[in-house]
Amino acid sequence: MNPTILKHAVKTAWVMIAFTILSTLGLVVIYHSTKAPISKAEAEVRMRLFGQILPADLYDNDLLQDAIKQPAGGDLGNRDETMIHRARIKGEPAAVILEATAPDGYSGDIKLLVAIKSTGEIVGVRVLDHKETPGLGDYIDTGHSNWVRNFDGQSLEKTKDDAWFVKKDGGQFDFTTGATITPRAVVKAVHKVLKFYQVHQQAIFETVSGQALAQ
Amino acid sequence: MLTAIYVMLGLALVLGILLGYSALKFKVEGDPLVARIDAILPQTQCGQCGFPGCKPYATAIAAGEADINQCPPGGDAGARALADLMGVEYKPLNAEHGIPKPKSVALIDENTCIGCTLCIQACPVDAILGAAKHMHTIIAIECTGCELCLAPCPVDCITMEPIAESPDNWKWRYPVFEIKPAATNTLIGIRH
Amino acid sequence: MSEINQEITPEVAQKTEVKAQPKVFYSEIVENGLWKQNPGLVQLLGLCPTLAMTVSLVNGFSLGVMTALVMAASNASVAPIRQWVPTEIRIPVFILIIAALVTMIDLSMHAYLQSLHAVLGIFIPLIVTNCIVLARVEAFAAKNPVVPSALDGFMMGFGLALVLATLGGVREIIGKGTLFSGIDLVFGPSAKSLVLNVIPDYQGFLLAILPPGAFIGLALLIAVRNWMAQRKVAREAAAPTSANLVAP
Amino acid sequence: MSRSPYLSGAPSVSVIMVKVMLALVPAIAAYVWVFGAGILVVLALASVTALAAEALMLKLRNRPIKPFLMDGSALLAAWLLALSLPPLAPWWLVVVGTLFAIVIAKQLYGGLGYNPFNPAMVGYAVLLISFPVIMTHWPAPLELAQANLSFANQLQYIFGASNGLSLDAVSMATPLDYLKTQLTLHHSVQEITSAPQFGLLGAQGGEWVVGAYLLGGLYLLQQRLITWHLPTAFLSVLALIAGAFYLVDATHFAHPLFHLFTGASMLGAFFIITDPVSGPTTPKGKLVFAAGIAVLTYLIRVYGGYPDGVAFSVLLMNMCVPLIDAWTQPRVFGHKK
Amino acid sequence: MVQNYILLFIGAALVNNIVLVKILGLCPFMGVSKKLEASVAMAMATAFVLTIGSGTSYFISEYLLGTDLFYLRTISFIVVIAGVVQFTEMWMEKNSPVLYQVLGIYLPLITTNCAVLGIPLLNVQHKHNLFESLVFGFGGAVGFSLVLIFFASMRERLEAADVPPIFQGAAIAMVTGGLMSLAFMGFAGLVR
Amino acid sequence: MNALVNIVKQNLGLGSIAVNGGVHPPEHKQESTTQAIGQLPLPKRLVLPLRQHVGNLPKVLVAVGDQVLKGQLLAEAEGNISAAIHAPTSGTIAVIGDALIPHPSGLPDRCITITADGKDEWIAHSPSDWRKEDKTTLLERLRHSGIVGLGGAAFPTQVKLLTNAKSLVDTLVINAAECEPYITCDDMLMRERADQILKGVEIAQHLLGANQCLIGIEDNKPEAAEAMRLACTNSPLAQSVTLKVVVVPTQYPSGDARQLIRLLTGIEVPANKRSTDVGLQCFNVATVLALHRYFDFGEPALSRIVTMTGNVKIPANFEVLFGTLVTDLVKAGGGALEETDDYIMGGPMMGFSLPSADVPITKAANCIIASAPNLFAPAPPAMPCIRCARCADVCPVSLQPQELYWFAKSSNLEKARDYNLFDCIECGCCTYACPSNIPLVQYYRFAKSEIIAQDRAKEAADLARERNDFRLMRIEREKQERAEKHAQKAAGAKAEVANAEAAKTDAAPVNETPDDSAMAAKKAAIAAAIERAKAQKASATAPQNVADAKPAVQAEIAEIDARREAAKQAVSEQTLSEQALDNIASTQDEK
Ligand SMILES: Cc1cc2nc3c(=O)[nH]c(=O)nc-3n(C[C@H](O)[C@H](O)[C@H](O)COP(=O)(O)O)c2cc1C
Ligand SMILES: Cc1cc2nc3c(=O)[nH]c(=O)nc-3n(C[C@H](O)[C@H](O)[C@H](O)COP(=O)(O)O)c2cc1C
Ligand SMILES: Cc1cc2nc3c(=O)[nH]c(=O)nc-3n(C[C@H](O)[C@H](O)[C@H](O)COP(=O)(O)O)c2cc1C
Ligand SMILES: Cc1cc2nc3c(=O)[nH]c(=O)nc-3n(C[C@H](O)[C@H](O)[C@H](O)CO)c2cc1C
Ligand code: SF4
Ligand code: SF4
Ligand code: SF4
Ligand code: SF4
Ligand code: FES
Repeated sequence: MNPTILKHAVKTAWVMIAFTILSTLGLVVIYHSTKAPISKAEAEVRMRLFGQILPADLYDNDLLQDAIKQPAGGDLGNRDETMIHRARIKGEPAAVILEATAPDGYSGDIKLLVAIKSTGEIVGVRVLDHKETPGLGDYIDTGHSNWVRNFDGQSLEKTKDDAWFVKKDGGQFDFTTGATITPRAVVKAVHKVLKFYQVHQQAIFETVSGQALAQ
Repeated sequence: MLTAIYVMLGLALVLGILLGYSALKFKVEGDPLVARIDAILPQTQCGQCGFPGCKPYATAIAAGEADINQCPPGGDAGARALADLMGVEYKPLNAEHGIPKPKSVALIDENTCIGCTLCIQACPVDAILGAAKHMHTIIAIECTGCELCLAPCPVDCITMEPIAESPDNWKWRYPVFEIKPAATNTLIGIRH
Repeated sequence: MSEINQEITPEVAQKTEVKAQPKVFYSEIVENGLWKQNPGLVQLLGLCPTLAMTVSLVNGFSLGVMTALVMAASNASVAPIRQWVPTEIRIPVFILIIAALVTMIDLSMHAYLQSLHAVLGIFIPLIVTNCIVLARVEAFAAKNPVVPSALDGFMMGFGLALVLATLGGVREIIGKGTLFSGIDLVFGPSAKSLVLNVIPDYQGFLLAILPPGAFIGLALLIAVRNWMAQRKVAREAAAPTSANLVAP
Repeated sequence: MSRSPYLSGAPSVSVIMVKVMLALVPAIAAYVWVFGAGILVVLALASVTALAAEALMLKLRNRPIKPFLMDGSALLAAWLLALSLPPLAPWWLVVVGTLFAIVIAKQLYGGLGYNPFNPAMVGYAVLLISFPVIMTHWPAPLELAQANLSFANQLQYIFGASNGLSLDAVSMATPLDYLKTQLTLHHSVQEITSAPQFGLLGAQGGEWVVGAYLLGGLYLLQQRLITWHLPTAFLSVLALIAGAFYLVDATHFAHPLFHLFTGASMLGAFFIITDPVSGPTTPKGKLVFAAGIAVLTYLIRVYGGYPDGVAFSVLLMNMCVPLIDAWTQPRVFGHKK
Repeated sequence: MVQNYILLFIGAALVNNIVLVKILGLCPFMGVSKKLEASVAMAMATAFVLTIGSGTSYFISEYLLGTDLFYLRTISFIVVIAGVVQFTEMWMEKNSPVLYQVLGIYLPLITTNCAVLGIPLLNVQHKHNLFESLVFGFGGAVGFSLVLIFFASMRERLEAADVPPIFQGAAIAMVTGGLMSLAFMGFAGLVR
Repeated sequence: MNALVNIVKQNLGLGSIAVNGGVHPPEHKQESTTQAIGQLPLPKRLVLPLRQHVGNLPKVLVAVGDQVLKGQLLAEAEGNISAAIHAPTSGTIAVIGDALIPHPSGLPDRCITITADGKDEWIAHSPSDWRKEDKTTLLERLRHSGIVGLGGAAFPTQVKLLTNAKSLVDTLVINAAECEPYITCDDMLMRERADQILKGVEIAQHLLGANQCLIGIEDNKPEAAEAMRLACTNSPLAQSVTLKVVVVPTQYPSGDARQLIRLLTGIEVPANKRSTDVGLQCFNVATVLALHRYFDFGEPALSRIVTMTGNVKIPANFEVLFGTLVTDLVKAGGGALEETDDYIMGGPMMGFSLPSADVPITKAANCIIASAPNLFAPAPPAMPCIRCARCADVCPVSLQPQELYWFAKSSNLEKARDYNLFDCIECGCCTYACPSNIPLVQYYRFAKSEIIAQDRAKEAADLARERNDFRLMRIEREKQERAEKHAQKAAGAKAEVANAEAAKTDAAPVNETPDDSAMAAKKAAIAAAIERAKAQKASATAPQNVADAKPAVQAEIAEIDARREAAKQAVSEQTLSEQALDNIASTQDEK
């Protein structure tokens, strides 16, 4: 190699290195100083979300800690690993919060967060993420309507399997004309979650925190 | 912490060496851009752009030292072509460098010419013929109309004659049959 | 694009040297950023956030302000080191600095403005490639001292933020009939009462908040700016300015 | 100044446009017959809006108003848009759509002759993505309607006084839409098409309208206002693809004739994709353009989110027109290929 | 399996078109679309960088950064992309002056194209594996190229249109972009 | 039913019997075919523009005041492509100078004006026995005939008859299509003088050596076709070669040479080639008739048949002497009717408005139409192009007129050229078919002449660049040479300094540098200076930079030199006499 070329390359590299060290250092410092606040903020967000569907009087434990893993796939239809949080009062099972995915929304997956009392009664349902048509299918979102609150208090006992449909299909759930596919998907998914809970209730509360749910 | 720095350092090192090496390895001499700019310039060689000829102006444009709107003989079309080539926004001609004029050729009054050869030395394209102390003549088809020969002539015998229109060089006009608006200012039809 | 920068910079840069009075110069920077060379309306740089993040006024303005901060910071950090950087790694180094700054801001937002951070999402890291940031660094900070550079960065960013806010506001009103929705993400849930229902009982005009609406909305804003600029030119041409009258 | 040729032997632009409108008359008559006279109100509303918008824009743009209003293109665009809307569209829907078509898609580009996108289809697409529910629910043909609507009722409906008539009561999903949603519920095409809104070939009642479009289209061909390339290529390619899918799996894919006789296929084939301004000009280009629209239409109908894809396909292919034109230049006399 | 990749590709190229639906990479979309030739060149260069960038950043994020150093993602991606662009530029100047002439001024712009960083980031977000990253990157690149070329060809035709003065240039281009995006809405739902 | 079949056929592009595309405007031919070809009274004044044909202007051989006889050569062909001009009648040359000519520019140009003496006295006729004479001699003679194409293009016929080994002409096409509306001069010529035309065909066939002669006539001229058929059967040519009258469908512009060739032979002449390259040559009927008159009777091109039609009392055809003013022709047509506002030379599709009725009939003038608003309504204002492609459908050359228009309109000339603008034959079909009334052809004419002008400017710029580069190089070289000489001299000087130092002369230093004081150096410097001065003088007196001048320029230089020589002589004579005076004075002083 030509020595001047080499020299030039080395010099350029040095400058590059200097700036890299400088900016990386800055980054590292900021990262470490924000690390704690970030996880705190995330926990807060999570808890605020839980707070929406699970009244504070239903638990006295640390929901974020008392959680087990639900591997991807499985009956809940989630495409990624999710957590199942367990609410206990004085150590006794009180409720559970789990994520589920409705795969057949009008334009893709609808992600749900469902809180179920240990009795099998739904405390609350929230849509975490969806791609439904704005202004049409998005009434499942609390930002647009209170439709999801229809599920509050529902259970497999209260509503028989053949009523877990939208009214149009002969079930008991409301829908908005012109957007039936979305609620259909959500109803189906919530129904599925209840069934899941029915089956796995015991396992859910007995699995050690941080472990995967045995199915 | 340290891993972060190592990782970034590694990346930077590789890139720095690669780029530094290729900067020299792929060094390109000369600038083909100049030739392309020069091809657009009208070659009048009049120097109105502030450079001693078209090529120097082209070099200056390529180097980013001159603007694209300094050549009056090139006119608006020239400025547009340059803007296109350079990928910059078009600008109207800078009047400081003069305004476009109809193309003319120089004519020597053969009776007044004293044969001083000064105009020969001034002509950038050697369009003037003649020997010392003898009448000089301009070859019309080679004259670019740069007017550089006017100033040196001690007896002011050179005039610029606009090229007249004849059936030979006549051009068809742009047709103007289209519906044309009355020019007034309105909200979105504003003209300036 | 960069062609525009090539155009502007030499002039502005020259003025730094020629004009001693900083006052004129600073006001020029401000005017350039906010109006004459407004990134969103004139230079057409930083278009992605302009179009993508303007479904509401709050979204648009927040991202705009973030961008302005990054721009001020990056211009300020590049200006003092400009002569140290060899040309062939100029862009990588500048990008490096910008990227570090952006990530820092990203992390800080994540820590302290979690909900807004979630909304602005991928567009925060993308400030790195927001063309206007690098464009100003290259065109201005690489040739000017620190203080004007920082001001230029901020003013350009702020000009962009204003466009983002306007476009966001317009799209929000037409699309949803509200204004300031999402303001609680910035100022906490208590600010929710600030949300205005501009048109009650509005069905919503979806187009406005979908991508086509963003394009057309920006087109209209650009046209309005053109109209104002042209009207100004026409007026000035029609009436002699006082400067003309005073000057001999 | 010379101006040869001194002769002219062409119908003027306005004559062309008027003849195209004439060709639409049978379809309008069929519409009234099938859906009631409400469509006439929609047509009138669209026409007035279009003319007013056109005049206003011409004035703002400082262009002569009369010759451009008289050319009839705005009126024709308005008619075509109106005919694509549900016959009982609320008034504001018609106005918004027409404004988009005339102001944004046409006048901002310089008016007649300069718009790269089909104005009527821009208006339609804007409405479809903004108000999908209204746009995909058509009134049932009179013979099927639960609530028999008088003309007065229709007027009331259009102008917003819905008197408790819900969308559900007066309308039903269009066959294409119905087919699509029912298919997602795992019904077979045969089950679905036995629903009352399906007729012999396409939609119950709508078939008459489609037939009338075909008639008008033939008139256009006979008058040499359009060439055979576009409609033929569009209809045949659509039928071919639909036929191929149908042959593979008849329970999930509708019969090709169903595709030709529902939605905007026929209107599109003769009146929409033939818009000269936003379409290609070379014969080969026309074939490519029409085939492209057919493919995209089928894709969107069968796999996409919207029930019908003609409008979007037209707009998508409009984007390709400059390139299509450039790449399909005919061989010039005396030149090799 | 193959079907998944095809859908991923179509999704990236058409349904979620990077420019018209995802709204990334708009500055080059607006800036380099005045001339068809330039836009074709730009499209090719961007496609190259996008695809390479997707692949490299996959390796970086998977093998260099892992989960601990995720905060270095942006900075390392962009530095590598900037390096690749700069290298491409120098290489091209040396080895293909013609291409460089056409592309020269646009190449550095690729670095500041949001799409170039956006696609690797989306890859990470969607947890794509190497091959998926490449397909997604290439699909995005094709989508970008397609719309850029269509847009440029339309803009060339618009040059002679009688556009109202205040809409001339950027504004009407924006309207056109909007209508193109409107057309692309038609693909919605094609791939979930 | 038939109509339907036709529509289907045309829509499918199956109508290959006619030209591609094309139009069929109302013919208006019958008006001027009711009368036999008339004769005009001898005009008093004849104006002969030098620019009557394609190519170089001829060189004028006469001067004002000269008496000329009918048929006398007034201007001779100059250069390869050019045509001679003869006196159409006997008389006096009155003026040689600028006058209005029939040209679309409406600009005046060089003309020879003859005042007729009324005697119409011929020079001696010199017919030739063309069957016997050598072809080269015949062609050389043809150069002085003044015959140019009478079909409209006015291309010197002699050039078209030149054959060489590379382009053997197998087929001679006689253009009798006369496709433009209103024009009937060829029609009448064929009806009345078919035999003479056939004699001309014989000559053309002989000169070209063609094996086949095809005469193409549109089917709207049955009488002419019949007359030609009869003449063909009578012609001796029918024995030796294929001689056929082919009737083609009436469809404008079937008369365009390339279109007609395709119609008659199916051969498409490649765009970048001449028809002779593929073994074909095409002549108008009147052109071959002129050949017959020239060779068999010795009559050069003095007149032609012109259709006088339109808004005149008696539309008819006349045999008109070149140079006759249009006003005289109009008078012969019974005078213009009211509302006549314009005169068109040529047909309504390709003709142009005359700047005045006082312009002469030239060799290209096949028709004069008195125009009035009721005949040719003023074009309504153009609407924007709606891209209906009707223009493309009718374009005989399969161009895309709407694209060409778009490019021409936005002055995107490069693109227009790419889209084959220069293949446009300016037939006007597109404009005729355009519903938006866009003057398309005018845009193309504008674009073409703009491109041509640009090309010329580019050439001039290239020349200027070359000359400027050359000059800079020369200056550089001179500077270098000077520097070299300097260096040499300095080196020499140094050596001598060394010598001189030993010698230690006491010469004072003259230069600034004290040690550079050698006498020898000074001498050398002086010598060099003298040398330089000499060289300069030499280069100044000899004409500069003539080495690379073109022949034309050389000639110009020679001319200038001659003038200058004369001037110099005058001066030197003066100086001589002064010297003489001085001498006398000095001798006187001595005394
Ligand atoms: C563009 C478009 C978007 C739509 N989005 C949704 C949606 O997000 N959710 C939904 O349930 N239906 C949506 N639909 C409506 C469905 O196509 C279908 O018409 C409806 O769900 C069936 O409802 P119905 O049985 O009440 O007619 C959409 C329709 C269109 C044309
Ligand atoms: C510049 C020029 C050069 C030509 N040279 C020849 C030639 O060498 N031989 C020939 O037979 N015709 C020559 N032609 C004549 C053309 O081929 C053609 O026959 C003539 O222009 C008349 O045809 P038109 O009226 O269709 O244009 C030439 C024409 C032009 C314009
Ligand atoms: C559009 C067009 C129409 C023409 N029509 C005729 C015609 O009808 N008769 C004719 O003799 N020449 C016509 N010409 C001229 C021929 O192309 C060609 O120049 C001529 O036949 C050559 O013969 P000449 O050299 O004897 O004139 C036409 C040319 C053009 C471009
Ligand atoms: C055969 C034919 C079809 C047309 N189709 C349409 C159409 O689909 N949409 C439309 O807006 N205008 C249509 N027009 C009218 C006109 O061309 C259109 O408004 C222009 O795009 C306006 O510049 C049509 C005109 C003709 C002659
Ligand atoms: S101003 Fe004169 S010298 Fe300068 S570029 Fe133009 S023509 Fe050449
Ligand atoms: S003759 Fe005079 S005007 Fe002409 S080029 Fe030479 S110097 Fe210029
Ligand atoms: S004038 Fe030219 S473009 Fe028009 S039809 Fe004739 S050949 Fe074609
Ligand atoms: S005929 Fe006229 S309106 Fe039609 S495409 Fe041609 S130029 Fe345009
Ligand atoms: S801001 Fe996205 S490319 Fe410029």
